[in-house]
Amino acid sequence: QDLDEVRLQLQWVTQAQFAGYYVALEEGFYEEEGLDVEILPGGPDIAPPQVLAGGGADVMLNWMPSALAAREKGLPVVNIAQPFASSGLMLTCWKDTGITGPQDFKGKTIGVWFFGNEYPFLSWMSQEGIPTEGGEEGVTVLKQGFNVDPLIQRQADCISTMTYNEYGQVLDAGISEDELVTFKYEDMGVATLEDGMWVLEENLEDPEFVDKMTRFVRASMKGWKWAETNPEEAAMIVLDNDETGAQTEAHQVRMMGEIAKLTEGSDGSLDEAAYQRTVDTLLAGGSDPVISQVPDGAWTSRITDEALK
Amino acid sequence: MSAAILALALWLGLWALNVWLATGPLSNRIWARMAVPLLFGITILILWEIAVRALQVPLVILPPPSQIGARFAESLPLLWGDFVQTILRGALSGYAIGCGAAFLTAIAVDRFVFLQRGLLPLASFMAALPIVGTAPILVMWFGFDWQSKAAVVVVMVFFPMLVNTVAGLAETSAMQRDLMKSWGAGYWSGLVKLRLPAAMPFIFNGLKICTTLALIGAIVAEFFGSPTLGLGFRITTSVGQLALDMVWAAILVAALAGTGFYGLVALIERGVTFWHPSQRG
Amino acid sequence: MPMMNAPIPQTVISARGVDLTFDTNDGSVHALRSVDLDIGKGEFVSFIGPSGCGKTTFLRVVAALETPTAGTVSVNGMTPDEARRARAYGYVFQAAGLYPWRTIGGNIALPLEIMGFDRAERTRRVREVMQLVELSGFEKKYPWQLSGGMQQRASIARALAFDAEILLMDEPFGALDEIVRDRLNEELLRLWAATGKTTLFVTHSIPEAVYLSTKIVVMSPRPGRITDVIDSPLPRERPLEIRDSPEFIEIAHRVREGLRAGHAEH
Amino acid sequence: MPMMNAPIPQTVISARGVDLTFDTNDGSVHALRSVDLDIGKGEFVSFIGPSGCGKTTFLRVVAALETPTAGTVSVNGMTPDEARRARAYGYVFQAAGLYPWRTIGGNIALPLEIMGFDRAERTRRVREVMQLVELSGFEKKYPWQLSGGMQQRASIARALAFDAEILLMDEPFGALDEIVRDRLNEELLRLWAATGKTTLFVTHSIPEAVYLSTKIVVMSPRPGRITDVIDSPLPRERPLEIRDSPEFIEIAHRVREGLRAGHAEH
Amino acid sequence: MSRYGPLLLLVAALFALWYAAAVPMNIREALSAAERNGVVVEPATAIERRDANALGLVAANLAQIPAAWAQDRPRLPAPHQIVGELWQSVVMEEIEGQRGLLKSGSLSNRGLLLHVWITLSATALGFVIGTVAGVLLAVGIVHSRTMERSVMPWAIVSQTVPIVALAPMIVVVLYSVGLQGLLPKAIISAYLSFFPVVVGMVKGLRAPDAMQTDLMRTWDASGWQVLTRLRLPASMPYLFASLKIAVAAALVGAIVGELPVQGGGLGARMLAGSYYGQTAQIWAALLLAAALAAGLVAAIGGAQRLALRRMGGAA
Ligand SMILES: Nc1ncnc2c1ncn2[C@@H]1O[C@H](COP(=O)(O)OP(=O)(O)OP(=O)(O)O)[C@@H](O)[C@H]1O
Ligand SMILES: Nc1ncnc2c1ncn2[C@@H]1O[C@H](COP(=O)(O)OP(=O)(O)OP(=O)(O)O)[C@@H](O)[C@H]1O
Ligand SMILES: Cc1ncc(C[n+]2csc(CCO)c2C)c(N)n1
Ligand SMILES: [Mg+2]
Ligand SMILES: [Mg+2]
Repeated sequence: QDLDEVRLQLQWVTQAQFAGYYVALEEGFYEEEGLDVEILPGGPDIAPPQVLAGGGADVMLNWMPSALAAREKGLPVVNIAQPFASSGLMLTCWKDTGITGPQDFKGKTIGVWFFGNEYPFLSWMSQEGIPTEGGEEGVTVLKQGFNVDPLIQRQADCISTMTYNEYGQVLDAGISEDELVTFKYEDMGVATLEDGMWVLEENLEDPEFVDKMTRFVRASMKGWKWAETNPEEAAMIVLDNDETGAQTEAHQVRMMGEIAKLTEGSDGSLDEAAYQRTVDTLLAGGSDPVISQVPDGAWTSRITDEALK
Repeated sequence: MSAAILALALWLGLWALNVWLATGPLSNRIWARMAVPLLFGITILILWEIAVRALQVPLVILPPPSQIGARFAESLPLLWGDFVQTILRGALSGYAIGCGAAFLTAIAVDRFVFLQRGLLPLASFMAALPIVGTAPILVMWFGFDWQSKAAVVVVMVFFPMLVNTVAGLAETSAMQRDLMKSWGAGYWSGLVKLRLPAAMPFIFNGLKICTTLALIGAIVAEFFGSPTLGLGFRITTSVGQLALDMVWAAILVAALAGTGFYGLVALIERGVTFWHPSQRG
Repeated sequence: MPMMNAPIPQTVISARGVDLTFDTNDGSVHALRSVDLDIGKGEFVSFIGPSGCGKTTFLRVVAALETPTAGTVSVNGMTPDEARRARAYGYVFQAAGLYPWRTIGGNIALPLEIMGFDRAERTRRVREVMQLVELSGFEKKYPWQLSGGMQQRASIARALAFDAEILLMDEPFGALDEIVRDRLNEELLRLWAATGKTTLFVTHSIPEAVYLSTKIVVMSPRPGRITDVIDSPLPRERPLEIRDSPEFIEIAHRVREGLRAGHAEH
Repeated sequence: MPMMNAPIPQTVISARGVDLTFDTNDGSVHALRSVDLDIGKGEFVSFIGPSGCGKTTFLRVVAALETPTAGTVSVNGMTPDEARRARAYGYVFQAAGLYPWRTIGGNIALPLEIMGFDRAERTRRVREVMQLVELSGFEKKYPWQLSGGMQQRASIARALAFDAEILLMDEPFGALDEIVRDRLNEELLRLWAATGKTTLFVTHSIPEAVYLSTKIVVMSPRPGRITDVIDSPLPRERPLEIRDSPEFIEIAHRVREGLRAGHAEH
Repeated sequence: MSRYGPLLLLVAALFALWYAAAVPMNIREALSAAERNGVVVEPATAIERRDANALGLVAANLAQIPAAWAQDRPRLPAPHQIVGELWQSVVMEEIEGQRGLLKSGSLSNRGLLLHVWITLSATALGFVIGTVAGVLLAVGIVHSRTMERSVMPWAIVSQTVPIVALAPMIVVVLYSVGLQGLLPKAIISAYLSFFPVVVGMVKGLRAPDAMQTDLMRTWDASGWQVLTRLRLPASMPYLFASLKIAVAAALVGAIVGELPVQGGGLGARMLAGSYYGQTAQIWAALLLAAALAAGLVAAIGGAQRLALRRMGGAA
């Protein structure tokens, strides 16, 4: 029995954010579909589109802003499935800074992830009409590293967090929810789609590849649904696959719980309305929009349609 | 295939020209001295351009030099701001503080056996405090702006400078020391008149190695948090945007700054250690 | 009790039972054995002996650059090290040992700087001693730009510049031709007569030793020791022609015999 | 046309109009001016002259360590550099120049290693030359554990070990006492007679020059030039006592006059 | 005082200083935690404390000092916290952990030993490659004017390229051409370590003075003979000074090469620790890396003493 090889590039280190894939691997869902899957963890400074372009992977997980930007930069990537239905991105602020709504950001210091994740924030600020060059009337933007120290140490008034990870870390640091104010991008109407599966456009002309991806998406979604129903086991599977051994059980279990909320209600196919909202948000990115024109052919339902039959 | 042959021919041709320039009758002209490394660089750039085009390397992996040059020229004001932030504020101040501290420590270590036994092992403990570990901590301690970058640079350059200075201070011959003793020279005159001059070749070794370390330190520290400018900031954000031409333009700035910095130190070295056999040529 | 008509000079350097052994990778070398020697104030003492007999080592012991394994040395009633700190020594080493990063002028000025002479005085003295050793005009050159003999002369100038009480000279004239050597011999004698510096002088030339010295110490190697101490009856005033006098020739003969004996032994 | 009864030796080294100027930080030094000299095969030529007159520089030119600014030198019909490549030279420098990381034995063996002698042959030759310079027993010592004269002897041994056709010796015996020096002079003369090596020898000692040489070259400084070339009428066979013969004293006198003239000039 | 006395004394002083410094560094979080638990602190709110002087805060709240040494996410962990973490992750994890040496028969990825091993092997390989490359390059530069004039400036330029920025990219690219595991990390590590070697060795190989090289010329020694018998021995002091720096640089390179976190190693460990706010974990890995560096530098120092002894010792 010859297994087809598939390499999946994650966009962050091994954690429950990617539980569905690890579950599919460990529970043998991929093998059932005749696939030999290798999961490549990511990290800061690994740009999954680059790995894809270099032939280092067949399929990548990516946030839509960065994938669409890559597409405009001349790397034609196409979304073939969208297991995350909603966004987990938010800003978390100290309540005692007096922030109650976006207009209070003026004069404050805000930590933002760059690396492609700054787009939704910039677009949001431009919608609010708040400049990002600092000063009394604008916000001072810091390029935040990938941890929550700037908030805890009060170097920033607000920082970017994911519902499933950094927010929990803030709470773990002993800070209670009522000391904080949070702004979910989803609630602000500036949410962009996260963690979609993307492949190179040219590969979709190859029926064998399409078939391989169909099986891959099917098995992955099976993995996700299994993870949603068995969050504790899923978290343990993720822990087993973490080569650094840095994660703790409690943290991964909680993360799995939060992730389940984001994948809930997605069968893997892309919601056109959500896609449209993402594109609109990105086009509205003020003086420096992420993408300058409406993308064409950036997603396809071919594979999910086939997979879900 | 033909590209490979073209590239090879070009390489051989330009290398031959270089050999002639470096060793031929013109080799002592100042312009020939300058031309040799430039030619070598141009050779590499042309090969790079040919390779990228012939192999159709995707732009998001490696852009051709022509495109990098264009981006560089377009973004001069932006890159100037980055240069000031990272090199002038972060790297230089860290370099001065770090090398200065290491120099003084080396002198103290050289003076007191106690410190030699106690401090030197501790300092080598500091040798490889890897930037990956120190940078997040120092950003947490010193904030997002250039001060934390300078701190990272201090930590990075301290050890190489210390090792070289300590080695240099030991680099006197027995007779040179005996002479000083016979004049009843005190510790300080021995240091200033004998050991420091004799140590200069080593000290400059350290200073030269540290120039490049300082740049690396300042740039990489920006990966762990920075205001929205700086070369490291530019590189990471541009990688995220897959604007590889911008990444390389920023690298070009770093390379120019680094070469200039190194060249300056090497020039001073020539003036100070003219007497050393390695400089007499 | 000292006699009235022959004042016994005050002893400046006194060695008693000095022993020195070097430990090396293959066994130890007995460089000095039971060396006893008294040197009076203002004496000019030459050391002569086969290569490796411990002449340099003895000078180094006196200058506190080497510590004897046994025995004591006193200099003006102090230990050698105290005398060193009191800047009692002008030492000319067997090799020139100029600092390569300083010009010849700068090298000669160095001990003066260390001893705190002011600039004008330094310049004056440097000019003076450079003239003495016939190096005028080479102030600005670096050591590696000078011939071997010129380097040696620069190092002599350096030791003379600061007027130390005791001069230690280890084959200072080895690299010089006869004419310059004669001239420097005369100069040295004049300087010594004028200043009364106690001088310890290592040489391989028997005529030089006899011509210059009030006392000649003959040494012999393995182990290094003193085999003969000859007090010279020559007057203090010595024209070069004295070298043809019978007294001179007799002393020279005695020294040569002593040397030969040292050689024959092993 | 050569006469039958006085075979003119074949010329080995021939210098024609050799000029050499060093550029230094404060002006240039004229180290050699229009030097013409022919040296026949098997000759023993001594160079004598005040310090700084260019003796070392001339030897360096012959050994292709320095390139003349003008003029030509030929060695066996080759350029000095070709002769150097043919390993024609054994060079004893003015300072010992031993490599501090090698033992004395290792230092002497080094040129042998480089020239590809096998181990047994190396050991044999090292033992032989060390005996010659009276250093047996010091094979395993490092240079800094030796006295100045011992170092100098080691460096002589090193140059003798590999039997070069031409010996260049720059004040090899400067740091040795009279007895050893006499002995080495005799040895050198014996070696020279036995092997017929062409020898260029720098010395400051007039008797030494006269005793050893078939030809004495007197030089004078600023600019360095040859002021006199004296062919010695002494026989090849020379006992030490020859130094008291009238011929010897006469040549010595002529050399001394030449030297003095060179000194008086400036 | 014995050989190690001064070291011990200084280490003790360092620890004392460390404990002292940890108090003002951590006092804010300690006070916030206390405030949450209903303890009355001075000043009462975090926003007031933000602008207050840290030492002032300590003085006003002496009772909270012990708490500053027991923070979960301290700005500066107290030494005993790090020692505790080290004990946990180096020893206890192997003995008691599910995946530890005793229970599974192989080193645990949650312990530090495995990561030390991963990093060390990449460092060693990189150091060897880097040193060899550096010495070869220096030899080339010393022997060929063309090399010197054309390559040396670019060797300098190569070091100003923030390799650390490109490291992940390089690892990825190498991965895509089939190189994986130790080698990509070792290459980055070699890249960082070759430069100090080149700079030091170019100087060292040129250190012999004129007479020493002239001697070789009179013997018509070949370039190779001059190199092995004169230049290399004369360059030893420079070589060892460079090697000490190079080995430290190689370690940094290996750690940086682990930034893409795949495959573990101390670098991956530190970074992952930083993402999850496991301060003690970062510090433990950091100190272990530093100890590793100190060990490697000490090993080079030992080699240096050995070499010097074989080369005649003093002077
Ligand atoms: N590398 C150099 N650079 C500049 N000047 C030099 C250099 N080498 C020698 N000279 C000068 O050339 C002249 C001749 O020097 P040389 O060494 O040949 O003298 P010498 O006759 O051997 O003297 P000595 O008997 O003292 O050894 C001297 O004036 C010296 O200063
Ligand atoms: N640092 C040292 N280590 C070991 N042995 C030494 C050391 N210095 C000198 N010696 C040995 O001590 C002995 C005496 O040496 P010293 O230098 O005093 O001789 P010297 O009389 O000055 O000879 P020369 O006339 O050749 O200069 C020699 O056998 C030498 O090998
Ligand atoms: C290379 C890269 N780094 C970070 C992010 C942003 N991001 C996505 S998931 C996640 C972890 C949240 O716990 C973060 C920080 C990205 N998109 N790509
Ligand atoms: Mg001596
Ligand atoms: Mg000379």
